Amino acid sequence: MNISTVLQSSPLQSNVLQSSQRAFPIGAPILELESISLRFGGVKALTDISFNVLEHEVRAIIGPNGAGKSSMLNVINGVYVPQEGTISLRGERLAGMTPTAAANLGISRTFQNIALFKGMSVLANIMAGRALRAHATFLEVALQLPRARREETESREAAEEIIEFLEIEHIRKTPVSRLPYGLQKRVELGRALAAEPKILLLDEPMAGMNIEEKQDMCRFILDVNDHYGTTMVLIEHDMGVVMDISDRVVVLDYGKKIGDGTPDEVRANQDVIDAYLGVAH
Amino acid sequence: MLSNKILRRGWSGVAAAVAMWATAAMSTSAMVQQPEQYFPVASMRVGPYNAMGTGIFGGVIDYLNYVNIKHGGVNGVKLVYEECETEYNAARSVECYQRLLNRGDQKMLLWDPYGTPLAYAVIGRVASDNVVLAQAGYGRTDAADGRVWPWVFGATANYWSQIAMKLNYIQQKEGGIDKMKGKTIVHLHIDTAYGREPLPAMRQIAKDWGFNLIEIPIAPPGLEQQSQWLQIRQAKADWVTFWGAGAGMSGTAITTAARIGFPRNKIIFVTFGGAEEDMIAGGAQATDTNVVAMVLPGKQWPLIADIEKVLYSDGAGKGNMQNPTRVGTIYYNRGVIAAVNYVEALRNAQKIHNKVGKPVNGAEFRDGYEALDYTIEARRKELGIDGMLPPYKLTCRNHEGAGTFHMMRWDGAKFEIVTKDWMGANDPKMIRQLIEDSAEKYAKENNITLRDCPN
Amino acid sequence: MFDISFFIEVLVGGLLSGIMYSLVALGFVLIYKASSVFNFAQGSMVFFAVLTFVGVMEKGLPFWAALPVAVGVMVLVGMATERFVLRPLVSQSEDTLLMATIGLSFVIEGVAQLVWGVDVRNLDLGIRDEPIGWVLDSTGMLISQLDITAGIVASVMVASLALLFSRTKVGRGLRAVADDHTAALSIGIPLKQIWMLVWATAGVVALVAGMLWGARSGVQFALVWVALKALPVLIIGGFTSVPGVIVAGLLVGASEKIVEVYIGPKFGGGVEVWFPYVLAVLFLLVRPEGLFGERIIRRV
Amino acid sequence: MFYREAGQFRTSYAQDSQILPLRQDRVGMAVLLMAAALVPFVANAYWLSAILIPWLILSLVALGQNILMGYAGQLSLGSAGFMAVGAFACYNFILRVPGIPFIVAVILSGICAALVGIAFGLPSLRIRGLYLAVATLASQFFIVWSLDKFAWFKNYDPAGVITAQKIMILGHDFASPREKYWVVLVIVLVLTLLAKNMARGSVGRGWMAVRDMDVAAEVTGLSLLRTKLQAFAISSFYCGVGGALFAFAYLQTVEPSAFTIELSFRILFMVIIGGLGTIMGSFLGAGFILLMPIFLNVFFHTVFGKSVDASIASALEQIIFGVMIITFLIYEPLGLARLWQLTKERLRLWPFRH
Repeated sequence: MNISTVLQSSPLQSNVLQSSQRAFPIGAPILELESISLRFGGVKALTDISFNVLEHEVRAIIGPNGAGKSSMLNVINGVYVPQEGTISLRGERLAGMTPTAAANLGISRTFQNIALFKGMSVLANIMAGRALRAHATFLEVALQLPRARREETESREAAEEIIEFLEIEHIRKTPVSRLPYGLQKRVELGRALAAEPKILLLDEPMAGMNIEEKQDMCRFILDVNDHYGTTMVLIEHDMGVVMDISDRVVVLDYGKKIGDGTPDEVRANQDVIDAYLGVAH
Repeated sequence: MLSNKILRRGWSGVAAAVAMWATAAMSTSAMVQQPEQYFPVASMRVGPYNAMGTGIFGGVIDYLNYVNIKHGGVNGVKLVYEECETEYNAARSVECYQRLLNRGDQKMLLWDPYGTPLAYAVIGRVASDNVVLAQAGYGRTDAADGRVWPWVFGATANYWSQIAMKLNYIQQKEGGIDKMKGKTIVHLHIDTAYGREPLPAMRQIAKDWGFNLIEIPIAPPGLEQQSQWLQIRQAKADWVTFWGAGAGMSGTAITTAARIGFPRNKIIFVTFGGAEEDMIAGGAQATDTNVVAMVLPGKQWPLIADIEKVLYSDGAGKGNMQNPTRVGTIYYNRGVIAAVNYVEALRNAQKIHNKVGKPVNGAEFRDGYEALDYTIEARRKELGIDGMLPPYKLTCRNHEGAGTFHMMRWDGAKFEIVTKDWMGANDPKMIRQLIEDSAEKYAKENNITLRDCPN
Repeated sequence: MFDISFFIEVLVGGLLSGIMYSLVALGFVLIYKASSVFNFAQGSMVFFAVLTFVGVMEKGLPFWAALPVAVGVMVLVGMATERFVLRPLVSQSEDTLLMATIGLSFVIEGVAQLVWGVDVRNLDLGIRDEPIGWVLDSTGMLISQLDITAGIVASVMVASLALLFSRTKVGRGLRAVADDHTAALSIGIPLKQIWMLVWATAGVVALVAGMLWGARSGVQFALVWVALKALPVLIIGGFTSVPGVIVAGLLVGASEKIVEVYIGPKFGGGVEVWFPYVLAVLFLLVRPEGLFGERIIRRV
Repeated sequence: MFYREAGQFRTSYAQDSQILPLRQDRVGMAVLLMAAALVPFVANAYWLSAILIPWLILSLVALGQNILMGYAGQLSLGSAGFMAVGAFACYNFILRVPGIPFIVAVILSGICAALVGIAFGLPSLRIRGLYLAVATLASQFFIVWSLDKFAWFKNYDPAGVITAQKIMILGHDFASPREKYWVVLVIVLVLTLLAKNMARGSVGRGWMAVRDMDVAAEVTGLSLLRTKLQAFAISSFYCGVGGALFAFAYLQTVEPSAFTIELSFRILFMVIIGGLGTIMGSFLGAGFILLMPIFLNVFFHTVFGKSVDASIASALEQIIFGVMIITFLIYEPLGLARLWQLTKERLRLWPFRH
């Protein structure tokens, strides 16, 4: 692969992201990772990685395949528990994270290979994303007591708003299993948003998409960030579009951090270029 | 071979069907309708008890047809039947009961499902439906008390009499009740209500005679009895009263007994699971096993011989048995006798309610059944069943009748009778007392007023 | 006081029963390994196989002639099952396939009774099933020739199956199939043939199990339930492991007997109905994939 | 022509998410309920007590099984065991709590079953799929065994059989098949409605989320523990109530061993044939599995009469039953409910092809 093609700026490079004109200006660090190390048996997936995420920013983690990006994400929302290192949310140290706990802290995510609820419609999937917002007990639901009805209507409204936002009204009641790949990715984004997260982790949101789909997805990511002020942490393995939409980028290679900074800084980073050109270490 | 075996059956079936329709059509058009009396047949022809079901109900159906062919029915009343498959499943049998309850304008007279769980499943309904529950040698024991259970009959003997008879046989072998003290008898039973049915009587006798009773259950289907028989060996049991169901359990019991070297002639099988099929399943090891019979097997009885002649001989093809060689086996003969009871009861009912030559209803049939009387030798001879079953009569109070059995020994190919005469409990009064106490207790709990019986 | 010799008796008896369970369980593993089908009809196949064998002998064929006939019939049954039940259901969920095999069991049982009637038969393998005198005298152990035969047969079958899986081309194919059907297809593994072969083999395994069980319990309908005894063996051993089945069989056999004999009487007996299953559950809580089962990987 | 949604607009989400959005469906359902309520006036005792009552009861049990299997995706083979708990609990409540209203007893027995269900549901947190299925057999065997062993459950009846007491509601004895039918009908309808509400609400979404993708479900903040156990509890509750009715409104005299593993399998079939994850499927499936053998039995006896050897007929019945199940799984894996849906969609377009 030719370095120039990787690093060239894509047509989408419209620097909408001048902090000045953002609805939610980038703020203090919301998430801090201190020298994280993760091992599977003998295999080192992540070694001594530290970086932070600022509130309202779009933070990208990039790196070639097998760089440990997904592991990083799984550490953040508690699917994996690192052997060393600490994660802190708003300066508060988190111990013994589980996905559920993460969800409760307002961390929501999408998956690299789509993990939608196949048997359910788009609407149901997105409403299911609001599990945390449903407090009515099964009895209240069974008997359709006021609280249950109210919550149901609320989450329906919230879901509809997201559906509108993502421009998927036409497939509202289609079972997700019948949707094309691109749309499924979008629905999954919708489900993640339904939880009204503070931090949204996107695991290769554009993987396997054609250029139009990618551009759509970029637009949604930016709009979400702009509209809800959601802090975004997204993974991509090809630098292309990511560079344009993210405020800051962490570059991983073989489980180590080899670069961190604004897209331009990263672009200029020799290690990064080597990594992407596959120069032998 | 196989294929054309099926084919042949199939074809014969179709042919017969056509023939039947033809004749049916003709008869209806030709002669004036003959009065009919309808009997239900709640058979089990598939599943674990298929061997028993086909035998028993084959016998029942054969006798009904035999009476029609040989005597033109009962005083001219043609016997007809409807069959329903229960698979020995209580729920299904209730459906069958309800389904067969009415046939055209006739209501069924009796119910004889041939399974203790199946009898229990309907015992609460028969009275209100005016249906006789004829649990011939199975079912709820204390229903032998006619004062509490007017509609339930347990001829010729119930499970408590049966266990008492076995113990009586054992004490005779051991040389007297006084010799029983300190002996160990294991009651090896299927782990269901039926398996536990005889225990009240058995415990009582154990207490009275001072022998040591060990109860060991086998979980159905009981294809694996290693642990049970090892316990028996450990207990150094002198006798085992085996109370199982299904050829699989019986066969396994015998082979496992052989594996631990327990003498087969110290095992006594229950009537319900004590037929040729059960012995065959046990193979060579089954030789010498004791089995209790309330109806004797064999073709030497005039009735059985004649049925075979009329329905089977030289391809008459009127018999119900898929395998004609099973005519005369334990189950078959028991089925025949069950049907003999139906027919005799019907005959009595017609006489008592002077409806000779006419169909009777449930209440009338009940009276007829209660009037069953096999004490007259002439009548037994006439029926061709003399010696096949014990002489007995039912009374208002006593719905059990004989309470006696014969002990048989499996010689490897067939049963041979070892008891000289019909044998019952050592102390029949005591058993009867137990039964009536239990029945009265039930009556009290369910505030049933006892029917006052002259005898 | 504790009677050690009796304990050993129980233990040995249990192990011997365990072998009989393993024989049945083998059929399940074989099919599950190849087509990830939990073949509930295995019990019915056991019944049908031995019934056919005995039935053919009744027709006058000698033992050694009846054997190949029965094998042939079982191969046909296996192939028919593959063709008419599994192939149309390929790519269905495991639950659906399980259902289908329960349906299949109805069919097989029905056919068995249709073709061979309901007569109870006895199978005499000419192997005495009574304690061998000198063993009893010398060691006090109750072991019959049939027990020994069962042991030998089981180990032979396990060995040959192990070989089949590890050495032969088919076996390697099998493993690939088990891992991923489509992939197996794409690299040109003749799926249909393999499945047919597997089902046929399972039929033969069923026949062997059926003959030993039939010799002990008589050839009659209740044989279809030997499967129930095999299930806990399966989950403990792991659906996919041939050696696991043997180990688990012995484990279940021994433990259930010991529990039945020593603890059962305190509760009025019959404990061995559920004990193996509870044991299996406790076991799975520690090792969800069974003793030797392949690990279940949770992908994210 | 008459089955159209044209011209029916929903102006609020509440309206859109009601159980039967289509007017025609609402009318149809109303007619159906009417018929169900009035059928005792036309049906004879056989139809009521041998067909309709068991059908309703087994539908309820199938519904319970469906909640666990169809919605929450936990394959279980123990439903008959939970029925047994319900049946014997109900017997004991009425026996030992003088004057307890029947309905209360039934609900309590459902709760007992639910508690047992939770206990046996615990393994599901660690065990999956077929392993879990086989594991659930433990409940089946253990429950029946303990009911069989501890005579207290059967009030020390020598034979270990219980005779269900009268169904007394507000001092009235519901003895006749007709009255029993109504009692069953009401209970089943109410519980069905509740199930429907749960299934289409947040509770149902939780179950299905766990079923479809448990990792993702966790990430949305669902607790697998609570969701799975909840499904087990509610499922067992339905089975328990079903069992109580099975004993009191249908069999009347029961022993524990009546709740065999075969019964569990039949219930499993009902769910599969009827349609996983559908309420209506539970009813259709129960009808099919209950009525098909009866139909075949009647069919063979009426058509072939006594001419075909009854043993052959019975065997054929078994074969046909098995073949039908397999055929079903092959041609309509989504079950009868799906067929019903398709016909409705056809009806929508009728008389036009597309």
